[in-house]
Amino acid sequence: MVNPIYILTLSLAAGFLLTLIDKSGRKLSLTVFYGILSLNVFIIGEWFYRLTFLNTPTVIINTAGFSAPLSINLQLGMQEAFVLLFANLTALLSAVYLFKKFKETHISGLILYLIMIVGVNGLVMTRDLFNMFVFSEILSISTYALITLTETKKSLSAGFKYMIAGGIASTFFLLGVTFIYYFTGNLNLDFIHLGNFSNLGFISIFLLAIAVFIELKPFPANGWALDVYEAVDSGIVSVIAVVNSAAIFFVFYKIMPILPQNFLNVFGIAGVITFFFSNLMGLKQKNAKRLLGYSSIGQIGLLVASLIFTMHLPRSLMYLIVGGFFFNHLIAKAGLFWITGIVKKENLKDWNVLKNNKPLLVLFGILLFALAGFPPFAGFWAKWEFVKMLVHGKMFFVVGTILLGSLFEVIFLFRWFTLSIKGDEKTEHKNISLELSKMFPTTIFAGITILISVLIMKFFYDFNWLHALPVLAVLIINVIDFLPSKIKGILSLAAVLTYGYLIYPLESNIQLFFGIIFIIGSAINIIGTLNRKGKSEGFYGLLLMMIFSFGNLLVAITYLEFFLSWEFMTISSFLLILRGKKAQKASMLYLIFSTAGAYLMMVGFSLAPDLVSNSVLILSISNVSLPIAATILLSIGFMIKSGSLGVHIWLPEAHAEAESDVSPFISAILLKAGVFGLLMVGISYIKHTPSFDIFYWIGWIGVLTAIVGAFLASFQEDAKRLLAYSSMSQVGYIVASIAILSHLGWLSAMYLSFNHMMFKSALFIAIAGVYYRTHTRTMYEMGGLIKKMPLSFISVLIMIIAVSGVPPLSGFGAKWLIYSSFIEKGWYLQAGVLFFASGVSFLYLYRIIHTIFLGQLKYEHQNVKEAPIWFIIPQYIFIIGIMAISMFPNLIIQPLNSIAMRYFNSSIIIDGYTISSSLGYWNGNLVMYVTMGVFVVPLIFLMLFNGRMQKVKQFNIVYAAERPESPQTTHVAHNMYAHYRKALGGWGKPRIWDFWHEVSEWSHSLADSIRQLYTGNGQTYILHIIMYVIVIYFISGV
Amino acid sequence: MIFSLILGFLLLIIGLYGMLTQKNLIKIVIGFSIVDTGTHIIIVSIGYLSGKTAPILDSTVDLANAAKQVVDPIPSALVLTAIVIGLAVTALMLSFVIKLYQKNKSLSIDDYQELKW
Amino acid sequence: MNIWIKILYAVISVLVVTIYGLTLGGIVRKIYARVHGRYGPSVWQPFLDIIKTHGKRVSISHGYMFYLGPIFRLAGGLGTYLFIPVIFGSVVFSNFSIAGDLLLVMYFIFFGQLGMALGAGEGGHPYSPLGIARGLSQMTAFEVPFSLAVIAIAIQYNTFNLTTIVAAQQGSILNWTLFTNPLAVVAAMISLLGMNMHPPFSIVLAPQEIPIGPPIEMNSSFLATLQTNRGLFTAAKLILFMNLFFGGATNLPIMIIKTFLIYMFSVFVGASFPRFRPEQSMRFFLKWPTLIGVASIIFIAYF
Amino acid sequence: MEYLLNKIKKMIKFEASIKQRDDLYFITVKKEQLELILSYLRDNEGFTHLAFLQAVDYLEDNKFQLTYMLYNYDIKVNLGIKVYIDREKAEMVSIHKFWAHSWQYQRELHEMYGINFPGSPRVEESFVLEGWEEIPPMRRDFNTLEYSIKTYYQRPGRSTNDPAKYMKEKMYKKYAESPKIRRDND
Amino acid sequence: MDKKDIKEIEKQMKLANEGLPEKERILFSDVRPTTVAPLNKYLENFLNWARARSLWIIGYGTGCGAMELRPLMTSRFDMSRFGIAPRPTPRQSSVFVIGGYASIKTIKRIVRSYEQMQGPKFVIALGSCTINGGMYYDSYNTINRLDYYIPVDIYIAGCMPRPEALIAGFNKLKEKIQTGECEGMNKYAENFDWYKKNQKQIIKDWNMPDYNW
Repeated sequence: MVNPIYILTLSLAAGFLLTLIDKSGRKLSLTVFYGILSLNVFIIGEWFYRLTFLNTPTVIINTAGFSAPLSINLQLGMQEAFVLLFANLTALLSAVYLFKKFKETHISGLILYLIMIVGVNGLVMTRDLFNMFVFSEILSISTYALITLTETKKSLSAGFKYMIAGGIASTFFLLGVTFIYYFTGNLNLDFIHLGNFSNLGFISIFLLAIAVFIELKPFPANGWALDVYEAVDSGIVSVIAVVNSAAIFFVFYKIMPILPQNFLNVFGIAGVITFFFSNLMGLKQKNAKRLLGYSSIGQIGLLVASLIFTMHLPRSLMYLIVGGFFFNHLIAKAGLFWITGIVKKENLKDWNVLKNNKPLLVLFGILLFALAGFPPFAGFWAKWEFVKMLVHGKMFFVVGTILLGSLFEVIFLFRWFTLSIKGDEKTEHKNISLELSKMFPTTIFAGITILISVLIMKFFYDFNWLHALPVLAVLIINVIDFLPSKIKGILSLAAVLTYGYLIYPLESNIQLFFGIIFIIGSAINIIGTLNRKGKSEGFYGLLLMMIFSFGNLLVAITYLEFFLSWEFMTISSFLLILRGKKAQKASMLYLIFSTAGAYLMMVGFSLAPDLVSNSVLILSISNVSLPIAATILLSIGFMIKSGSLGVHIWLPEAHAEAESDVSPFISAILLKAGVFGLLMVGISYIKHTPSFDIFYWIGWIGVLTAIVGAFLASFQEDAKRLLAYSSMSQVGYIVASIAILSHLGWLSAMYLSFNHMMFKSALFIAIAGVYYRTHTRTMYEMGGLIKKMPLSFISVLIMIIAVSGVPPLSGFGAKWLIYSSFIEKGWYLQAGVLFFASGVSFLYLYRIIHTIFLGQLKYEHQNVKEAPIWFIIPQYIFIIGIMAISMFPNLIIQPLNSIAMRYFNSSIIIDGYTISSSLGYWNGNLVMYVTMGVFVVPLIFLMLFNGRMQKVKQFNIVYAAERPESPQTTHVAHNMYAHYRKALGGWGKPRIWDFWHEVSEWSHSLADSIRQLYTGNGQTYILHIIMYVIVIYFISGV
Repeated sequence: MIFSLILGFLLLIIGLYGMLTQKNLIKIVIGFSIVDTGTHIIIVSIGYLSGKTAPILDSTVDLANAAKQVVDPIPSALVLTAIVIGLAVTALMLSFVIKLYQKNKSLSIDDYQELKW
Repeated sequence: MNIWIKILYAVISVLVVTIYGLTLGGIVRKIYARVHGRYGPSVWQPFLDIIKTHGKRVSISHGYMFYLGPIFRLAGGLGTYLFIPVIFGSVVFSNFSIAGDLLLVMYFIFFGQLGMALGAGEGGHPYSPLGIARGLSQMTAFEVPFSLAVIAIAIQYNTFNLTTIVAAQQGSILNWTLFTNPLAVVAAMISLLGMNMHPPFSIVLAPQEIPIGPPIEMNSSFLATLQTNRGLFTAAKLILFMNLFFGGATNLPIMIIKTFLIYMFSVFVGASFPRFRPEQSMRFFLKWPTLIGVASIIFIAYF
Repeated sequence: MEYLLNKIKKMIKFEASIKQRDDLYFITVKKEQLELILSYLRDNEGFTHLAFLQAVDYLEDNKFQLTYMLYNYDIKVNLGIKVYIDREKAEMVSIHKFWAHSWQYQRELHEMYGINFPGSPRVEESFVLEGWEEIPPMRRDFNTLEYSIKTYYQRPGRSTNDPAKYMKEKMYKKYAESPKIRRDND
Repeated sequence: MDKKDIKEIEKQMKLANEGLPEKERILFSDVRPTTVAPLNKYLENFLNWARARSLWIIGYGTGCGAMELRPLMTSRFDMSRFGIAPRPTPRQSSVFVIGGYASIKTIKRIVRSYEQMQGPKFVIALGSCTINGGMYYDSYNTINRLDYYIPVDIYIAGCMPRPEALIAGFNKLKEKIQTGECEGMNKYAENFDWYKKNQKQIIKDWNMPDYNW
């Protein structure tokens, strides 16, 4: 047990001695240097352990033999120890990172570094205001000096601006300290109370607080900080952004008790504003380090806000929120700054060098996900609890601003991420040199991030191990990534089935039903991925992560568990989409919309009342009366995932650009997660119908989605895009029939969900097979493939009949149920629109089968073969499924009927194979037999009585007595429904796309115009600071 | 005391004005220095009580009544530290200016704004 | 009932209606000729044509989907017909209407069209998909007023069951949907024009622009199959309309008279109008008939 | 019009000008002058329409005569510009730059007379004579009857009658004598 | 016979399609047309009866005589009363009316369309030009005898024959069909090589398969 004062004195002493030690060689001085830093960490670590786990009381060290207030006292409590441990660890690792630099530079660098650490440590521990000033000046001066380690014009000028701004701030600080002394006669924080101040005295507190606050870089008085982040060496900047910020943040925390509430509110709001605007401006940023700078500033703003708004909460919760943000932000930020130093690329577009560097990419990914606040990292939990807290406190404006800011942050961070994975190929690929000294600290920090998330999940929330399974899956598959992909695929298949078996005894049939869609559907689709050659690194991990999160949605008990699985699902599907060749834009769109949806859901869940029973969410939600706002927000969140009209624009991109064997998962299964969620909202809704009928409007949205999706699908040239829009349209049907909120409606929604899972999987896999052979998705480039790929053709044929709803296949059942339910409910016009949509669906269905399989075979496809067996197997499994439920509809109708009966009175009668509703009846079995009969009889007739039949080839056509020029010009495929487009006229314009495009343009140009504030001129920055002080002064109304 | 307080604030504002209006880096540093000085004057003036002596325990000050006879010693102590720190900062600023001038042969702050937005 | 007797009845019913449908086609050609001031072919010309095309000694096929296309088409016609109760109260002509209701019939219409479209598509001729694209587009358009009319009927009779709908119209001529829900009938009759593809909605076959469109490559027996279907399918559609809007039929002569009159409507319109362009045709259906259909729903549901 | 011809004459020296009718004139120019005069007439004098371009084979003179028939919509006058080119080395500058549609005439002339128009679009493509292998059939040295007999399996027993004589003898004796109905060339 | 021999024979039966570029040969069928024997007498008579009453003309006007087909459709002559109807595609037609002179360019298309018709198929040649070249007997570009290129069932002489003559021709064709004389399709298949030789003699740029199925 070492006296904590030694961490100050040791460093200080070493600092002075180093000049001497260096005479006997740099090696020795480096040893001493790192020794001291390690020792610091060790001492603090020990203290932290004692204070936290052994409940040792807070240590107070009085210097100069007197007790406070006569002398300066240092305090080391748990909080101090936490911050110090963290700061010293970062300092140590930063020093390791700077190893090369320290080896070459003048010894003063080492000394300054040590002095800076002294400043930080002192700043954290001291309780005396003036002492704080001294330590902060030590810290500042050493930092200024450290900046000169790299003597470039940029770093020097940034340093100069930093100094001026810092000088102004410290002047305010000094004035504040002086006046506080004047008014209270005391400088020790422990002895200053709010009550001591008169009205005039508040100015002194204000000066003090604003000085500290300016050091925390509030918007817009933070131009200097941005310049420093951009210009200074990565190693140093990570210290500035992390260690310094942490210390100053802690100072703010220390002086908070003496600040009056109205100050705090103003600072809290200012923090939120900083968070919002810096993230907004980050949108426009192209320089990696400056981008991190914006993010950094924003996060500090959020930290301050969270600190202020959570003060009244129980300690543990507050520690989770503030600590979560603190930890998450600073660790991730340090790591990312280090990575910028390793990559050494300024422009984000040049970051695609990372593509070839897996270890660095993994680190980068972990830190970025942590920074953006995705689970399982600390920021996620903090954000969840923070939003919940704010919502409970009815601070909706703050919630909105923070979430919007977070969304901006996600956008620019992941634009960076996706650019580094999928950036332009044009830039040259230089391999990045991975120096051990630089990689080591980064790796450690990434490790710590993961460790902390594990700790939170285990100790704070105590989740079922199932909920860690998605992450575990990624880790395990990464461990065995050296295996060929076939083996991994089979293992994954086994894992999925095992998982299904594990969660099998489900509490209710509705879970079981969605379980079949999620788990069995995925399992069959995995067969399609077995066609992969090579290793396909990382693929199966993400796939398993996604499938497990689907499953976890079913068994989630609390809102948080549900939301956690939801976010896992989003992450994994995002990364899966990103694996596509040109998926940068598509995956970004997907992520933006998903994140926005997730945030809405977060607020929605926060608004929701507590659960009363301890069963799975889908069941217990029926006892919960969701408020209208929660219902709306949750519905929008789920509808974003299911691609409803208005928020559908991510859907075609994501489906089209994902790898072709991933698309079936996204379309057939991922969209069903949205359906599942919406059904969940509906379950609560039917039991507690509020006055305002939200689901009526959801019904309309669903109906319009169906029609618009169908039209858009008809106008596509890209096969996968067509199928994507088709999915949108079909899910529109599902959403609309959920919104009916009747027995028949839900029956049809679930029936169609199941059907859609099967036919859309099969269609996407069939297209995957075609793509695999022809290497094109553009439909008019294909044609005539029926001769080459008959098995795929048959599967597509059966599936499009199933989609279109033509009897005798199961699609008709869905249509019958839907129309019956709509008429029964009295939604006549909606039913009319759906009729229209189902008519339009013929357009795209014919288009996809004709332009790919019929018509003229191209020269380049004369030698293509049937799709690989791995694509054929799942298709035919789905065909068997479709045929089975078409032939024997009771197989599916009866169980679904029982599920829907849980919530509504049954409105259908099942008698043998005849299913009757109040409106009509339908006997799928008989229809099948009759259809077979009427089909077989003419067939036999034709076979018997047809004359001599000659099979001819593709060019043996009547071509107005000419001969066809080439297959390309003879194949009618391009812009097939041009006349329809013409007929639609102005209705055919992509308005929604335009709208979102405008939103994007608008926010970017707003960001651009706001960031003009930062002119780069030091004097402007001073002016900003002074103006900021004045404005805050007036707002806080001292 | 009031006079010196006002003087301090006046210097502070003059310094700030100089920092905001002068383009020359050196002049900006001078402005900063003036601000610093202003601050110091303010500090000292707060602790000053008219008619009292310096807080040095020597023969003129009675040890028992020292608290009544001398001005508050803490501001003076503070100001000493602050002066030292201010000096260090000013020196460092000037060294930055020198380095900037060596590198770019310019002392105008307008020439150092390529870092922006 | 014994299933074999049921099948026997169905065969009888199909034969009768096919013969009727083909004769109807002949009559229409005769009428067209007389409108033109010609003598015209004999009423039995469709039968001769079918025998001739079927009697071709050779045929060509572009592949198995091409082969199956006409069969799909005929199966579509047969199925559509077989799911409609033709004559109210008749056992022989009740067909397999126990298998499903109006929705089944409406969707089974697509079965043949889709199959034919696929078969024609494999023919590889550029005019086939062109015609199909037009046909499908027009179908989406004329289905709108028709489906609105059907919804109006479903609201009116509160059922999709065709037999019930016919039963509700029995008794007096004033019980017909034609009089109880005239707007729906107007909408549906306009869409019947599109369904029958007579001018002005004959954009699919359009002999001058895209020589008869989809079946351009169809020859010999395939063509004969299509011709047979044309008779049957036309009759099936007419019977559906008769059941929905004109009180159904209680015996064969009434059915023949009613369907003939319904058909004459589209024939006379067809004989006196030139052809629309595709986009004009679609726009037409999506405008006035749709509005009438919506009006019929509003009228029947809320007044 | 005369004024115009004089004006052109001042510009270039052309060989002859013929006035066929009030609204039809011909001038004969040299091969090299053609482009100049066409561009002048088109741009300055309002002869904006190329009515046709045709050729006559003067086998005896060993020349082809090309006639570019221009039309002026304002004064409603046809002006034919005749150019004589060498028959052996039949080549003429292409005027598709002036009138885009002239490629079609030139293609036909190329096929029928074997006149070459370098640079004219699609000039090598066959027009009517797909796969023609003989000398161009419109050249007068091509014996079409001989070719026909050689190639097209003449049906034996075919006889030719002079229509006028035949009519006179057989059918419409009265009308055949009437001078009103007689025509010279049929 | 040995299997190998059968294959050899089959190979010989295939058409060479030498006129086509190598790349395009896979796009065209290379099967040789064969004769198809009529069915038994009664059935064939019945079918011939139907065939004679349902004559569908391919809508391809090949020369000036095509102009005479138009009045045939109008109410003055009304061919539909004989069961004659125009048909836009050769696949569905049974009668080919060659309307007068046929240039080389046209004869190429005529051959193609004729081969694309499904048998039994009939040809009516209209006007003198199809018989012996008529007024174009000495043209470098017009055939003289149509029956050297495709089998002709009925010739209608005249320049031009009027619609009445055409109707008479159709009636004659009907009679011939009913008596089973019109076996042009089989004739073409039997003398396939001779027809092809004649066709190829005049069609120099033979860029189509030897038989257009």
